[in-house]
Amino acid sequence: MGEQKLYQASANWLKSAVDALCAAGVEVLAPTQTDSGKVDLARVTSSEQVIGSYANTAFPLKRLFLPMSEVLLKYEKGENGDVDLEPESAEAKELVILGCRPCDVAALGMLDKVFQWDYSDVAYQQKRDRTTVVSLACTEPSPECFCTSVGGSPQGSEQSDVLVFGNADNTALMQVNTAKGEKFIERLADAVTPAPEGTKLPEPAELERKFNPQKVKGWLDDNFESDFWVENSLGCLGCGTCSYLCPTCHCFDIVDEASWNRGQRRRNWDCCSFSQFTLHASGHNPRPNQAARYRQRLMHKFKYFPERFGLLACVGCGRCLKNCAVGQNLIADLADIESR
Amino acid sequence: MSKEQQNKSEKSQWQPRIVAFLCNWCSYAGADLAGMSRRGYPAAIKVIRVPCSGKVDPMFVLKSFERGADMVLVSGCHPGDCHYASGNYHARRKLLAFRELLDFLGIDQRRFKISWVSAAEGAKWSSLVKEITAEAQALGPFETFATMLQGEPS
Amino acid sequence: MTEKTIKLTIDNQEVQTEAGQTILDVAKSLSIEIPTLCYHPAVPSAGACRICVVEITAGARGGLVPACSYPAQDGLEIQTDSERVRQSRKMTLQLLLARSPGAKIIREMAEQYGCEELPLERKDDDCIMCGLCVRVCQQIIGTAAVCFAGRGPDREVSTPYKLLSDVCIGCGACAFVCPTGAIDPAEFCSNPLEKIANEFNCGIDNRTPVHIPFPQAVPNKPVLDRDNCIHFRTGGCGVCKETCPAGAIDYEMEDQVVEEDVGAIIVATGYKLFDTKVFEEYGYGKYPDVVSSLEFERMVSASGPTDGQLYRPSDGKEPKTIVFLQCIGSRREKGGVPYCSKICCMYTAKHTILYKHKVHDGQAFVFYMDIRSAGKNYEEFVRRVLTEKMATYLRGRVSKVFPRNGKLVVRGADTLSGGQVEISADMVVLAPAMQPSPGVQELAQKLRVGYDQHGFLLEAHPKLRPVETNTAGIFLAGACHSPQDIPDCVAQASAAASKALGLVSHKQLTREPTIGVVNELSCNGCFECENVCAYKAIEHKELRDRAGNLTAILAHINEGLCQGCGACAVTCRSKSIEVQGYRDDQMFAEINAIGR
Amino acid sequence: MSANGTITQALREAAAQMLSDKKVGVVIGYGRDEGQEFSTPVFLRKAEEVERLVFDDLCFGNLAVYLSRPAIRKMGKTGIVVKGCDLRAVNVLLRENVIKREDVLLIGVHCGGLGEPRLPKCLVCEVHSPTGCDVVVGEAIEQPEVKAEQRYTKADEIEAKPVEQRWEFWQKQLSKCIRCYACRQVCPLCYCKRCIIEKNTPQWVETSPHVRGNLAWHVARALHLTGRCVGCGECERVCPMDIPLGAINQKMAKVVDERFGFRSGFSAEDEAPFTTFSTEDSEEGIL
Repeated sequence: MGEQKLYQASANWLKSAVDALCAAGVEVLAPTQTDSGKVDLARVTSSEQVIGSYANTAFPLKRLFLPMSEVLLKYEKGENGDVDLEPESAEAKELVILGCRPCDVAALGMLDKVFQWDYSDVAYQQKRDRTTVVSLACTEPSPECFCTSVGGSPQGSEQSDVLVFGNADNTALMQVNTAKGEKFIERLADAVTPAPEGTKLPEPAELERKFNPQKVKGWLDDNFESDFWVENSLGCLGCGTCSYLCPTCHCFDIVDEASWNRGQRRRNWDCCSFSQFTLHASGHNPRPNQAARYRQRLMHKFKYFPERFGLLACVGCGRCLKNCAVGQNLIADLADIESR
Repeated sequence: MSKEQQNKSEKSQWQPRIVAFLCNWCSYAGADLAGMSRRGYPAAIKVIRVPCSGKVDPMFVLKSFERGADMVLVSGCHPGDCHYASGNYHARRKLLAFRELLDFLGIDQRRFKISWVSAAEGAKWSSLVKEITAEAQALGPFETFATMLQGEPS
Repeated sequence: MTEKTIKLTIDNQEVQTEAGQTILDVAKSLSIEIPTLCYHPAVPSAGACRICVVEITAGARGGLVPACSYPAQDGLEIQTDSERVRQSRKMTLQLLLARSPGAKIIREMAEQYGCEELPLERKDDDCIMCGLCVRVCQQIIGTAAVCFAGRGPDREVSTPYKLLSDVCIGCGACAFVCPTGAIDPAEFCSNPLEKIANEFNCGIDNRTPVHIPFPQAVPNKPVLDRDNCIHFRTGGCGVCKETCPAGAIDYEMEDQVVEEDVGAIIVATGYKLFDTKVFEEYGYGKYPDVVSSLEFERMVSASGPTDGQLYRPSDGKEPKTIVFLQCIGSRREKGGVPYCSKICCMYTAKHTILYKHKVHDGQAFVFYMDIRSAGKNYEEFVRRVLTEKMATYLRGRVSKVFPRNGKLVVRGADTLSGGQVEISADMVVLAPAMQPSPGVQELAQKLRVGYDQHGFLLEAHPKLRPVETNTAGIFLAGACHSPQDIPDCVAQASAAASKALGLVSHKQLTREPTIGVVNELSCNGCFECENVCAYKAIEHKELRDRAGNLTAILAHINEGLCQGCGACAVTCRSKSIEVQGYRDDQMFAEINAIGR
Repeated sequence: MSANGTITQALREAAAQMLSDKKVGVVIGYGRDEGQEFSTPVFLRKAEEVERLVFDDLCFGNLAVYLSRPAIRKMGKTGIVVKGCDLRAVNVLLRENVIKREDVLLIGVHCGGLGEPRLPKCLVCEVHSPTGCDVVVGEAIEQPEVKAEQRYTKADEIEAKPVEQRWEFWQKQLSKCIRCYACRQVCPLCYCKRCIIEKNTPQWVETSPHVRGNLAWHVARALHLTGRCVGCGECERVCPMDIPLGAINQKMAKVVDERFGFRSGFSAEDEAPFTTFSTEDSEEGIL
């Protein structure tokens, strides 16, 4: 944490931040209440709209950088038969995300690996570049949380421009990690002051480790063919809820939506749980059943991704087990694997 | 020219796009007869021939709206006269239920018409098309569908 | 020569015949006429009336014997018209004349034999007591509903106690055989038969239950009308069977529903006439002398119910003034039909000629809208009627027909002179519109061919396929398609026949390839398609693995049965059925073109 | 012992019996996973496992969804725990030849309703007691009368809005859809080997999760379930985006009820409304 700087923020820091950012024409996203009573990130123009207490947002950050459906380019065939190609220009406006959780922010590191691995994905990178991430350290993890089991922490600062440690009296301690973070602090003006020398970070919230990813990987290395996959996937219905709510899942499909003479190329989310995900044109499907698809999901997160990028593709947010229609429990499954 | 007048003249310039699914044996033949009888009808209607009104999947109707239709018409044989005995009865069930669904979802039912026009009813076809074209003209562009993409989440 | 062969002489003619015949039978074979009254070939003879007496001059005890019952014997010599015979018959007829002076046949016979009226008490009873009715009822019908009752002068043919008979089956055989028409079962039967209107003659006369439907019927054979036949109603009678020399009557024959597999169907269901009763102003159905053109046609037909004699239905007098009204229902949007019935102008012109032919001093008027006489020699025909003044043509409509002083007053407009005209007529003839036969819509729905709002069947294309329908193998001929005259009907029928032959003369049938096809990779086998298929074209196809185990049962479309309507394709949720020629990608390509 | 406790006990006994008698290859029932807000499906292959089986107030799921799953079918004859409402789905599956009656062993449960407060579907449930099952456990429950106007209150509520407001409402709701297809996957009647959404030659429904595509998808889903949906409400329960999907299905159930007097799943012998017709069907609204 050599470069990190600590600041103290007064109780009205949130209001100052929203007001200052909005005044500067910056788009602000913060946790708000949805009409169905959940908490999710949405554009705010006033600090009143921001929800204070929540375990995590319903949706991870992913969709801000890899939207569910994103126009990559548009095309139109002119009268003379020429085709006009128009790459979709990304929104260049500055964006600040206030109050996301460290696990979701950490997931950006995994997405960065994917989208900047052999080729820098322009659409993704533009969004990354314009965004300042101000995360909020967790004080009360939810029962589904297991970031500590996958190398994270309730107050991890990975990928976060500013990490905020909120206090009960609405004052906060802010840990600034990047230049973008510095800019954010500047905008807060009077609401922040540099923390006194020697200010200590609070103790992270306690969160029990529920499995050991190394041990899990060890078993995965040897057990591609195992009854475990069939037995534990019987309940799986093959929907995309777990993937779509996962902060790190990043599979996509590219479709052309065209009418007579014009169209657009879109990048839409896709999901390895879907039965057609690997269906070949020949009719052959290398992952012919849900067991194979369930295995793929686990293998990808805990074996293939770490092997390729040195990172687990799981940040322990627990959304998959919280939202599964049939109560498929990733923690239990991994604990089971570990015990084998 | 006042703005209202301008709007009005723009509106009268504007031609609605009406997609019509016509069964081969009755309505298509009826439209044909209208032509043979030299009965004119507005060119706003774009005819798609199907073997039977019972072949019109409700999704065809929705697809037409997606592709910019301002109104969709499905027309078949009168009940009892279906060339295939019962296709129009099936169509009647499905399409009327479908229309209720559209209405439930907030889509103006007037945008979706169903009619029976027999092969002998060239005159009915001609007057029907005139009537619904006038209605489509009055309803204006189907912006509900045209602008739907604007509500796209980021 | 066998013993049974006998030789006798009648009126000096030698004849050889078989034993067992009566003198009357033999005489008939020689075409010698012997008058009879109480004789009927179907009924055993009784020799009751004594009109058929003949004189035996040799070969047996001489004298007068009844020819109807005296057996022919070897060596007999017989005179059928000797003075003695004539005297006997004359005496008999004089007595009969006194009893039944009203009977036409007796009067005629009496005149023939030069009878004078005897100064006897006149009985004025047509019944000559021959008992033929009693015999036919007892011996042929087996009912014995009537019998002789009383003695002496009180003797009469009667039912027991002269009560209405519930034994009488109302067959009418008594009346049929009665030589004088004296008996009418309606008078004593508790359940008499109604008269059966002769359909072909538009009900102008009556017919028997056994009848030849119309003169040019094919085959030209009698039919038995089961609904009215006494045998089928009561189990009795059977006279026709008894008397048919060819033994052609078989009561056991049943109407049959005949199922045939055919390659082509020609619909030629003809037409019916518009019900002119709806136009009350013309008085059809109210005034008997207002008739339809078809009734008129029968009346003036030489083979019709009046043998070509034209007389007014109301009083049997010859109509001296007749008015023809055209376009009754035709070309009339309100209350009628909008189309022109096409044939009325021509047949009305013909009717005026026929009328003139029958009633030389008669006067005919025609109310018309326009004279439509397009066709070879048609205009010339109408022109002849006009120039030869067969009828007076008045251009205009008739507003009312009403009776006055035993005549019918026809009040109408003459638009050419611009005045109202009133014609005092003896008879009015209406030319009703032509309409498709009743039931043609149901038939069309069964055959799946189209029809218009009037019920005329639709051709596949008005110019290019005028005798074909949209349903392969079904053709149209005649008035089921549109109002047509005979040459048009014949031309269309010939065309339809040629088309049908063209179709069935091929070994293989070529058909549209637009039929449904199942994608077996995605078919769920739910068979909802089967429920919507009107042609039972969905089959169950069993899929098996290499070991022969059943792995799935999927839908399969029988290519021969499928008509390509696509109901299955819409019902299929997994979109596993497509109709060739109307494939989904083709449909979507068309829909996409909207955005052009 | 509570009513549910008695049922749990009886279920375990019945399951143990049929598994040890090898009458079935698998018994599908409900199990308890602490930390879950509902009782999750369990798949029992051996008699020793029956202790995992429970019946409680949280058995929301409709297990009939598993009857068409190849992995389950491979195990042989299937024993399945069904509430009255689940049985309606089984009836549709039977009607549509997805399963054969002899391939399933139905373990019916008398159920007076689930959830605290009761689930909306339980308040208007007309099948508290399943009929035609091979085994039935629990005490028969008095069936309260449900009036026709109670059946479709959710659809009624939305219907009461003016058409423009309905459009706005659905536009907002459907724009949330992320196309995870959980609604489809959890539906016992969405058993297609290839869903219409996956037919891309031509593309029937746009797969992009924009409003237009989402609307098409939910219209297609509603149409495909018309006259079939048994109102189990699973689609709405599992929707991670809280879209009131049940209301759409309810609307279509109301349409077939009012138009054709048809309600799905009460018998396996019914003729589904879209596979038949009556010449007397309404002509209203046809030009």
